[in-house]
Amino acid sequence: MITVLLFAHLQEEAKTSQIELEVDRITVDALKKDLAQRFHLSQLEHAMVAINEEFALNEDTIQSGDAVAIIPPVSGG
Amino acid sequence: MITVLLFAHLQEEAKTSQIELEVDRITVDALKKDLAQRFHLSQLEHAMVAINEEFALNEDTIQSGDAVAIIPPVSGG
Amino acid sequence: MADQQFEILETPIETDEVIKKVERREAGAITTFIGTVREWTKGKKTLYLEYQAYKPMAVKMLKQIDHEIQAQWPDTKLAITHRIGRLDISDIAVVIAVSSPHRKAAYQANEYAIERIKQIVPIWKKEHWEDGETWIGDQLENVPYPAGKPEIKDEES
Amino acid sequence: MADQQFEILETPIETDEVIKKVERREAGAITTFIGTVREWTKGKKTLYLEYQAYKPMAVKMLKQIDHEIQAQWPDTKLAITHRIGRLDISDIAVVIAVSSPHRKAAYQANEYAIERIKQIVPIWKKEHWEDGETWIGDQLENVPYPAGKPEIKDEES
Repeated sequence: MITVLLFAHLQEEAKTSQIELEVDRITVDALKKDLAQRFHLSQLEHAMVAINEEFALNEDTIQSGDAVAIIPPVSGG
Repeated sequence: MITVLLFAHLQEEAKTSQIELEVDRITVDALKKDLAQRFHLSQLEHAMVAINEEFALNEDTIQSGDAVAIIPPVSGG
Repeated sequence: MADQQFEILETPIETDEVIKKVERREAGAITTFIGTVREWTKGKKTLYLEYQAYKPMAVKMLKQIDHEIQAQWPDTKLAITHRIGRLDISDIAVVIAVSSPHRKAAYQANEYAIERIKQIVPIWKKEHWEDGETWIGDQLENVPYPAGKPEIKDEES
Repeated sequence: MADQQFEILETPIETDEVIKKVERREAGAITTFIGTVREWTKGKKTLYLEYQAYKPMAVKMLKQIDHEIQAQWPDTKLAITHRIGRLDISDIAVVIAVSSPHRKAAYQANEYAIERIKQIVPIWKKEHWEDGETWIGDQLENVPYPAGKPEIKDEES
Protein backbone atom coordinates (compact mmCIF):
# COMPACT_ATOMS: atom_id res chain seq x y z
CA MET A 1 0.00 0.00 0.00
CA ILE A 2 1.14 3.50 -0.80
CA THR A 3 0.08 6.59 1.14
CA VAL A 4 -0.11 9.80 -0.87
CA LEU A 5 -0.22 13.20 0.85
CA LEU A 6 -1.96 16.11 -0.85
CA PHE A 7 -1.52 19.83 -0.19
CA ALA A 8 -2.89 23.23 -1.19
CA HIS A 9 -5.45 23.18 -4.03
CA LEU A 10 -5.00 19.42 -4.53
CA GLN A 11 -6.20 18.80 -0.98
CA GLU A 12 -9.29 20.88 -1.62
CA GLU A 13 -10.02 19.29 -5.00
CA ALA A 14 -9.68 15.74 -3.62
CA LYS A 15 -11.52 16.75 -0.41
CA THR A 16 -8.90 14.84 1.54
CA SER A 17 -5.29 15.35 2.57
CA GLN A 18 -4.36 11.69 2.24
CA ILE A 19 -5.07 8.89 -0.22
CA GLU A 20 -4.29 5.20 0.27
CA LEU A 21 -3.51 3.29 -2.92
CA GLU A 22 -3.66 -0.49 -3.07
CA VAL A 23 -0.60 -0.97 -5.23
CA ASP A 24 2.84 -2.44 -4.61
CA ARG A 25 4.87 -0.56 -7.21
CA ILE A 26 4.12 2.34 -9.50
CA THR A 27 6.20 4.91 -11.32
CA VAL A 28 5.85 8.58 -10.42
CA ASP A 29 4.49 9.30 -13.87
CA ALA A 30 1.84 6.60 -13.64
CA LEU A 31 0.84 7.72 -10.17
CA LYS A 32 0.24 11.28 -11.34
CA LYS A 33 -1.90 10.10 -14.27
CA ASP A 34 -3.89 7.75 -12.05
CA LEU A 35 -4.56 10.44 -9.43
CA ALA A 36 -5.46 13.06 -12.04
CA GLN A 37 -8.13 10.81 -13.50
CA ARG A 38 -9.63 9.40 -10.35
CA PHE A 39 -9.69 12.56 -8.24
CA HIS A 40 -10.00 15.24 -10.93
CA LEU A 41 -6.87 16.95 -9.69
CA SER A 42 -5.83 19.98 -11.72
CA GLN A 43 -2.39 21.05 -12.86
CA LEU A 44 -0.76 17.82 -11.80
CA GLU A 45 1.59 18.23 -14.75
CA HIS A 46 3.14 21.15 -12.87
CA ALA A 47 3.49 19.26 -9.61
CA MET A 48 6.55 17.45 -8.31
CA VAL A 49 6.38 14.19 -6.39
CA ALA A 50 8.35 13.56 -3.25
CA ILE A 51 9.22 10.05 -2.15
CA ASN A 52 10.19 9.83 1.50
CA GLU A 53 10.66 13.60 1.59
CA GLU A 54 12.97 13.75 -1.43
CA PHE A 55 12.02 15.15 -4.84
CA ALA A 56 11.62 12.31 -7.34
CA LEU A 57 11.79 12.13 -11.13
CA ASN A 58 8.93 10.94 -13.35
CA GLU A 59 10.77 7.65 -14.05
CA ASP A 60 11.34 6.84 -10.39
CA THR A 61 9.46 3.92 -8.87
CA ILE A 62 7.37 4.15 -5.73
CA GLN A 63 7.23 1.04 -3.59
CA SER A 64 4.79 -0.14 -0.98
CA GLY A 65 5.52 1.58 2.32
CA ASP A 66 6.95 4.75 0.75
CA ALA A 67 5.69 8.09 1.99
CA VAL A 68 4.62 9.93 -1.14
CA ALA A 69 3.60 13.57 -1.43
CA ILE A 70 2.36 15.58 -4.38
CA ILE A 71 4.12 18.96 -4.32
CA PRO A 72 2.46 21.65 -6.44
CA PRO A 73 4.63 24.70 -7.19
CA VAL A 74 5.54 26.09 -3.79
CA SER A 75 4.76 29.63 -2.67
CA GLY A 76 6.36 30.06 0.71
CA GLY A 77 8.57 32.94 1.82
CA MET B 1 37.73 83.42 13.85
CA ILE B 2 37.40 79.89 12.57
CA THR B 3 36.73 76.87 14.78
CA VAL B 4 38.23 73.60 13.58
CA LEU B 5 37.04 70.26 14.99
CA LEU B 6 39.42 67.31 15.10
CA PHE B 7 38.57 63.63 15.38
CA ALA B 8 40.18 60.21 15.74
CA HIS B 9 44.00 60.19 15.51
CA LEU B 10 44.11 63.91 14.72
CA GLN B 11 42.49 64.68 18.05
CA GLU B 12 45.10 62.61 19.85
CA GLU B 13 48.00 64.09 17.91
CA ALA B 14 46.87 67.65 18.54
CA LYS B 15 45.91 66.79 22.12
CA THR B 16 42.70 68.75 21.63
CA SER B 17 39.39 68.23 19.86
CA GLN B 18 39.03 71.86 18.84
CA ILE B 19 41.33 74.58 17.50
CA GLU B 20 40.49 78.26 17.20
CA LEU B 21 42.21 80.05 14.31
CA GLU B 22 42.50 83.84 14.23
CA VAL B 23 41.87 84.20 10.51
CA ASP B 24 39.01 85.67 8.49
CA ARG B 25 39.33 83.69 5.28
CA ILE B 26 41.42 80.72 4.24
CA THR B 27 41.16 78.05 1.58
CA VAL B 28 40.71 74.43 2.58
CA ASP B 29 44.09 73.61 1.09
CA ALA B 30 45.88 76.35 3.03
CA LEU B 31 44.13 75.34 6.25
CA LYS B 32 45.32 71.74 5.94
CA LYS B 33 48.91 72.86 5.31
CA ASP B 34 48.81 75.28 8.21
CA LEU B 35 47.41 72.70 10.64
CA ALA B 36 49.82 69.99 9.50
CA GLN B 37 52.82 72.23 10.26
CA ARG B 38 51.71 73.76 13.51
CA PHE B 39 50.19 70.68 15.14
CA HIS B 40 52.24 67.91 13.52
CA LEU B 41 49.10 66.23 12.29
CA SER B 42 49.72 63.11 10.21
CA GLN B 43 48.05 61.96 7.03
CA LEU B 44 46.21 65.22 6.53
CA GLU B 45 46.61 64.69 2.79
CA HIS B 46 44.13 61.82 3.13
CA ALA B 47 41.62 63.80 5.15
CA MET B 48 38.57 65.64 3.87
CA VAL B 49 37.40 68.96 5.24
CA ALA B 50 33.79 69.68 6.09
CA ILE B 51 32.48 73.23 6.15
CA ASN B 52 29.23 73.57 8.04
CA GLU B 53 28.75 69.78 7.91
CA GLU B 54 29.22 69.51 4.13
CA PHE B 55 32.27 68.00 2.43
CA ALA B 56 34.37 70.76 0.84
CA LEU B 57 36.92 70.81 -1.97
CA ASN B 58 40.52 71.93 -1.60
CA GLU B 59 39.78 75.18 -3.46
CA ASP B 60 36.80 76.12 -1.30
CA THR B 61 37.13 79.12 1.01
CA ILE B 62 36.41 79.00 4.72
CA GLN B 63 35.08 82.19 6.26
CA SER B 64 35.01 83.47 9.78
CA GLY B 65 32.14 81.85 11.66
CA ASP B 66 32.16 78.64 9.63
CA ALA B 67 32.12 75.34 11.50
CA VAL B 68 35.04 73.41 10.08
CA ALA B 69 35.90 69.77 10.71
CA ILE B 70 38.81 67.67 9.53
CA ILE B 71 37.46 64.30 8.45
CA PRO B 72 40.07 61.55 8.19
CA PRO B 73 39.01 58.47 6.24
CA VAL B 74 35.95 57.18 8.05
CA SER B 75 35.66 53.68 9.52
CA GLY B 76 32.12 53.37 10.83
CA GLY B 77 29.73 50.53 10.15
CA MET C 1 21.31 22.92 18.65
CA ALA C 2 21.68 22.66 14.89
CA ASP C 3 18.27 21.01 14.68
CA GLN C 4 16.53 24.13 15.88
CA GLN C 5 18.19 26.39 13.33
CA PHE C 6 15.36 25.50 10.94
CA GLU C 7 11.79 25.65 12.15
CA ILE C 8 8.22 25.69 10.94
CA LEU C 9 6.03 27.39 13.55
CA GLU C 10 2.31 27.88 13.95
CA THR C 11 2.83 30.87 16.25
CA PRO C 12 4.16 34.39 15.65
CA ILE C 13 7.89 34.59 14.85
CA GLU C 14 10.14 36.59 17.16
CA THR C 15 12.81 38.07 14.91
CA ASP C 16 15.24 38.45 17.80
CA GLU C 17 15.04 34.73 18.56
CA VAL C 18 16.11 33.87 15.04
CA ILE C 19 18.94 36.41 15.10
CA LYS C 20 20.21 34.98 18.40
CA LYS C 21 20.71 31.60 16.75
CA VAL C 22 23.41 32.98 14.44
CA GLU C 23 25.24 35.29 16.85
CA ARG C 24 28.88 34.38 17.49
CA ARG C 25 32.20 36.04 18.22
CA GLU C 26 33.49 35.50 14.67
CA ALA C 27 30.58 37.43 13.19
CA GLY C 28 31.09 40.96 11.92
CA ALA C 29 27.85 41.02 9.98
CA ILE C 30 24.38 39.60 10.47
CA THR C 31 21.80 40.03 7.73
CA THR C 32 18.15 39.25 8.21
CA PHE C 33 15.32 38.95 5.77
CA ILE C 34 11.84 39.37 7.19
CA GLY C 35 9.04 38.40 4.84
CA THR C 36 5.82 40.16 5.82
CA VAL C 37 2.26 39.94 4.54
CA ARG C 38 1.80 42.77 2.04
CA GLU C 39 -1.60 44.41 1.69
CA TRP C 40 -1.52 45.08 -2.05
CA THR C 41 -0.27 42.81 -4.84
CA LYS C 42 -0.73 43.93 -8.44
CA GLY C 43 -3.65 46.17 -7.53
CA LYS C 44 -5.45 43.52 -5.50
CA LYS C 45 -6.09 43.96 -1.78
CA THR C 46 -5.18 41.01 0.41
CA LEU C 47 -7.28 40.49 3.53
CA TYR C 48 -5.18 37.71 5.02
CA LEU C 49 -3.08 34.71 4.04
CA GLU C 50 -3.11 31.07 4.96
CA TYR C 51 0.13 29.08 4.84
CA GLN C 52 0.34 25.31 4.72
CA ALA C 53 3.47 23.16 4.87
CA TYR C 54 4.54 19.58 4.42
CA LYS C 55 6.40 20.04 7.67
CA PRO C 56 9.00 17.25 7.86
CA MET C 57 10.03 17.76 4.25
CA ALA C 58 10.01 21.54 4.64
CA VAL C 59 12.50 21.30 7.52
CA LYS C 60 14.57 18.86 5.49
CA MET C 61 14.66 21.24 2.53
CA LEU C 62 15.65 24.15 4.78
CA LYS C 63 18.58 22.02 5.92
CA GLN C 64 19.42 21.29 2.30
CA ILE C 65 19.53 25.03 1.64
CA ASP C 66 21.92 25.27 4.56
CA HIS C 67 24.18 22.63 2.98
CA GLU C 68 24.15 24.52 -0.30
CA ILE C 69 25.04 27.75 1.48
CA GLN C 70 27.86 26.15 3.49
CA ALA C 71 29.34 24.92 0.22
CA GLN C 72 29.27 28.38 -1.35
CA TRP C 73 29.91 30.59 1.69
CA PRO C 74 31.76 28.37 4.20
CA ASP C 75 32.05 30.96 6.97
CA THR C 76 28.34 31.66 7.34
CA LYS C 77 25.85 30.48 9.94
CA LEU C 78 22.18 30.29 8.97
CA ALA C 79 18.84 30.13 10.77
CA ILE C 80 15.39 30.12 9.19
CA THR C 81 11.94 30.12 10.74
CA HIS C 82 8.79 29.99 8.62
CA ARG C 83 5.33 30.46 10.06
CA ILE C 84 2.24 28.65 8.81
CA GLY C 85 -1.49 29.03 9.51
CA ARG C 86 -3.46 32.25 9.19
CA LEU C 87 -1.43 35.47 8.85
CA ASP C 88 -2.76 39.01 8.78
CA ILE C 89 -1.34 42.06 6.99
CA SER C 90 2.16 42.93 8.29
CA ASP C 91 2.51 39.60 10.09
CA ILE C 92 5.89 37.93 9.63
CA ALA C 93 5.82 34.82 7.43
CA VAL C 94 9.53 34.05 7.39
CA VAL C 95 12.75 35.22 9.01
CA ILE C 96 16.15 34.33 7.58
CA ALA C 97 19.26 35.26 9.57
CA VAL C 98 22.83 34.82 8.35
CA SER C 99 25.98 35.70 10.25
CA SER C 100 29.41 35.93 8.69
CA PRO C 101 32.80 37.48 9.44
CA HIS C 102 32.29 39.76 6.40
CA ARG C 103 29.19 41.42 5.09
CA LYS C 104 29.25 40.41 1.42
CA ALA C 105 28.72 36.74 2.21
CA ALA C 106 25.99 37.58 4.70
CA TYR C 107 23.99 39.45 2.06
CA GLN C 108 24.58 36.91 -0.69
CA ALA C 109 23.79 33.84 1.40
CA ASN C 110 20.66 35.50 2.76
CA GLU C 111 19.28 36.33 -0.67
CA TYR C 112 20.18 32.87 -1.90
CA ALA C 113 18.20 31.36 0.99
CA ILE C 114 14.96 33.21 0.21
CA GLU C 115 15.26 32.38 -3.48
CA ARG C 116 15.70 28.70 -2.70
CA ILE C 117 12.81 28.73 -0.21
CA LYS C 118 10.58 29.94 -3.02
CA GLN C 119 11.75 27.04 -5.17
CA ILE C 120 12.19 23.88 -3.13
CA VAL C 121 10.56 24.21 0.29
CA PRO C 122 7.08 22.63 0.36
CA ILE C 123 5.11 25.55 1.77
CA TRP C 124 2.07 27.04 0.07
CA LYS C 125 0.12 30.19 0.61
CA LYS C 126 -3.53 30.88 -0.05
CA GLU C 127 -4.44 34.49 -0.70
CA HIS C 128 -7.76 35.69 0.66
CA TRP C 129 -9.09 38.77 -1.12
CA GLU C 130 -12.38 40.59 -0.75
CA ASP C 131 -13.76 38.77 -3.79
CA GLY C 132 -12.24 35.32 -3.50
CA GLU C 133 -9.33 33.13 -2.58
CA THR C 134 -6.63 31.17 -4.39
CA TRP C 135 -3.73 28.93 -3.60
CA ILE C 136 -0.71 30.67 -5.07
CA GLY C 137 1.38 28.57 -7.41
CA ASP C 138 2.65 28.71 -10.94
CA GLN C 139 -0.34 30.63 -12.25
CA LEU C 140 0.68 33.83 -10.49
CA GLU C 141 4.17 33.91 -9.14
CA ASN C 142 6.04 30.77 -10.00
CA VAL C 143 6.74 28.66 -13.03
CA PRO C 144 6.46 24.89 -13.10
CA TYR C 145 9.55 22.91 -12.21
CA PRO C 146 11.59 21.68 -15.14
CA ALA C 147 12.43 17.99 -14.98
CA GLY C 148 14.45 17.26 -11.88
CA LYS C 149 15.39 19.77 -9.25
CA PRO C 150 14.20 23.36 -9.55
CA GLU C 151 16.88 25.85 -10.57
CA ILE C 152 17.58 29.35 -9.30
CA LYS C 153 15.72 32.05 -11.16
CA ASP C 154 15.67 35.77 -10.64
CA GLU C 155 12.15 36.54 -9.57
CA GLU C 156 10.43 39.01 -7.35
CA SER C 157 8.08 38.56 -4.48
CA MET D 1 9.00 61.09 12.86
CA ALA D 2 11.40 61.16 9.94
CA ASP D 3 14.03 62.76 12.16
CA GLN D 4 14.32 59.68 14.30
CA GLN D 5 14.90 57.35 11.37
CA PHE D 6 18.61 58.18 11.63
CA GLU D 7 20.29 58.12 15.00
CA ILE D 8 23.71 58.07 16.63
CA LEU D 9 23.40 56.50 20.09
CA GLU D 10 25.77 56.05 23.00
CA THR D 11 23.72 53.15 24.37
CA PRO D 12 23.13 49.59 23.12
CA ILE D 13 21.05 49.32 19.95
CA GLU D 14 17.79 47.38 20.07
CA THR D 15 17.44 45.79 16.65
CA ASP D 16 13.68 45.48 17.03
CA GLU D 17 13.34 49.21 17.58
CA VAL D 18 15.05 49.94 14.29
CA ILE D 19 12.96 47.38 12.44
CA LYS D 20 9.76 48.89 13.85
CA LYS D 21 10.61 52.20 12.21
CA VAL D 22 10.28 50.73 8.72
CA GLU D 23 7.26 48.46 9.22
CA ARG D 24 4.23 49.34 7.09
CA ARG D 25 1.34 47.64 5.33
CA GLU D 26 2.91 48.05 1.88
CA ALA D 27 6.00 46.11 2.94
CA GLY D 28 6.47 42.54 1.80
CA ALA D 29 10.16 42.47 2.70
CA ILE D 30 12.29 43.94 5.43
CA THR D 31 16.04 43.46 5.31
CA THR D 32 18.32 44.32 8.17
CA PHE D 33 22.05 44.57 8.41
CA ILE D 34 23.52 44.25 11.88
CA GLY D 35 27.18 45.16 12.15
CA THR D 36 28.76 43.47 15.16
CA VAL D 37 32.20 43.68 16.72
CA ARG D 38 34.25 40.78 15.36
CA GLU D 39 36.88 39.16 17.54
CA TRP D 40 39.44 38.37 14.84
CA THR D 41 40.53 40.54 11.92
CA LYS D 42 43.35 39.32 9.71
CA GLY D 43 44.77 37.12 12.46
CA LYS D 44 44.68 39.83 15.11
CA LYS D 45 42.51 39.52 18.21
CA THR D 46 40.39 42.54 19.04
CA LEU D 47 39.69 43.20 22.73
CA TYR D 48 37.22 45.99 22.23
CA LEU D 49 36.45 48.95 19.96
CA GLU D 50 35.88 52.61 20.51
CA TYR D 51 33.70 54.55 18.10
CA GLN D 52 33.69 58.31 17.74
CA ALA D 53 31.39 60.44 15.58
CA TYR D 54 31.00 63.99 14.38
CA LYS D 55 27.40 63.62 15.43
CA PRO D 56 25.46 66.38 13.64
CA MET D 57 27.25 65.74 10.37
CA ALA D 58 26.91 61.97 10.77
CA VAL D 59 23.13 62.29 11.08
CA LYS D 60 23.12 64.65 8.10
CA MET D 61 25.09 62.16 5.99
CA LEU D 62 22.76 59.32 7.00
CA LYS D 63 19.90 61.46 5.69
CA GLN D 64 21.84 62.05 2.50
CA ILE D 65 22.17 58.29 2.07
CA ASP D 66 18.40 58.12 2.49
CA HIS D 67 17.96 60.67 -0.31
CA GLU D 68 20.25 58.68 -2.57
CA ILE D 69 18.30 55.51 -1.82
CA GLN D 70 14.92 57.13 -2.41
CA ALA D 71 16.18 58.23 -5.82
CA GLN D 72 17.28 54.72 -6.79
CA TRP D 73 14.64 52.61 -4.99
CA PRO D 74 11.60 54.88 -4.58
CA ASP D 75 9.41 52.39 -2.73
CA THR D 76 11.79 51.74 0.15
CA LYS D 77 11.74 53.03 3.72
CA LEU D 78 15.04 53.24 5.59
CA ALA D 79 16.16 53.51 9.22
CA ILE D 80 19.74 53.50 10.50
CA THR D 81 21.11 53.59 14.05
CA HIS D 82 24.85 53.70 14.74
CA ARG D 83 26.29 53.31 18.20
CA ILE D 84 29.40 55.11 19.44
CA GLY D 85 31.57 54.80 22.55
CA ARG D 86 33.14 51.58 23.80
CA LEU D 87 31.88 48.34 22.25
CA ASP D 88 32.83 44.81 23.25
CA ILE D 89 33.02 41.69 21.08
CA SER D 90 29.59 40.82 19.56
CA ASP D 91 28.14 44.21 20.49
CA ILE D 92 26.08 45.82 17.75
CA ALA D 93 27.71 48.85 16.13
CA VAL D 94 25.12 49.58 13.47
CA VAL D 95 21.65 48.44 12.41
CA ILE D 96 20.25 49.25 8.97
CA ALA D 97 16.63 48.34 8.24
CA VAL D 98 14.95 48.68 4.85
CA SER D 99 11.37 47.83 4.01
CA SER D 100 10.01 47.50 0.51
CA PRO D 101 7.06 45.93 -1.28
CA HIS D 102 9.52 43.55 -3.02
CA ARG D 103 12.63 41.90 -1.72
CA LYS D 104 15.15 42.79 -4.40
CA ALA D 105 15.04 46.49 -3.60
CA ALA D 106 15.21 45.76 0.12
CA TYR D 107 18.47 43.83 -0.30
CA GLN D 108 20.02 46.27 -2.74
CA ALA D 109 19.17 49.42 -0.81
CA ASN D 110 20.41 47.85 2.41
CA GLU D 111 23.78 46.92 0.96
CA TYR D 112 24.08 50.33 -0.65
CA ALA D 113 23.48 51.96 2.74
CA ILE D 114 26.30 50.11 4.52
CA GLU D 115 28.69 50.82 1.66
CA ARG D 116 27.88 54.51 1.80
CA ILE D 117 28.19 54.61 5.60
CA LYS D 118 31.74 53.33 5.21
CA GLN D 119 32.46 56.12 2.75
CA ILE D 120 30.78 59.35 3.80
CA VAL D 121 29.53 59.16 7.38
CA PRO D 122 31.99 60.77 9.82
CA ILE D 123 32.35 57.93 12.30
CA TRP D 124 35.70 56.42 13.27
CA LYS D 125 36.65 53.30 15.13
CA LYS D 126 39.70 52.63 17.25
CA GLU D 127 40.77 49.00 17.54
CA HIS D 128 42.16 47.90 20.88
CA TRP D 129 44.30 44.76 20.65
CA GLU D 130 46.34 43.00 23.28
CA ASP D 131 49.49 44.73 22.02
CA GLY D 132 48.27 48.15 21.01
CA GLU D 133 45.57 50.35 19.59
CA THR D 134 44.95 52.23 16.34
CA TRP D 135 42.37 54.46 14.81
CA ILE D 136 41.22 52.62 11.71
CA GLY D 137 41.41 54.62 8.50
CA ASP D 138 43.02 54.36 5.12
CA GLN D 139 46.03 52.42 6.40
CA LEU D 140 44.01 49.27 7.03
CA GLU D 141 40.56 49.19 5.55
CA ASN D 142 39.87 52.26 3.54
CA VAL D 143 41.51 54.25 0.81
CA PRO D 144 41.81 58.01 0.80
CA TYR D 145 39.03 59.97 -0.81
CA PRO D 146 39.68 61.08 -4.33
CA ALA D 147 39.04 64.77 -4.94
CA GLY D 148 35.44 65.60 -4.18
CA LYS D 149 32.86 63.16 -2.94
CA PRO D 150 33.83 59.57 -2.20
CA GLU D 151 32.60 57.02 -4.70
CA ILE D 152 31.17 53.55 -4.19
CA LYS D 153 33.77 50.81 -4.10
CA ASP D 154 33.36 47.12 -3.56
CA GLU D 155 35.10 46.45 -0.30
CA GLU D 156 34.71 44.07 2.58
CA SER D 157 34.35 44.64 6.27
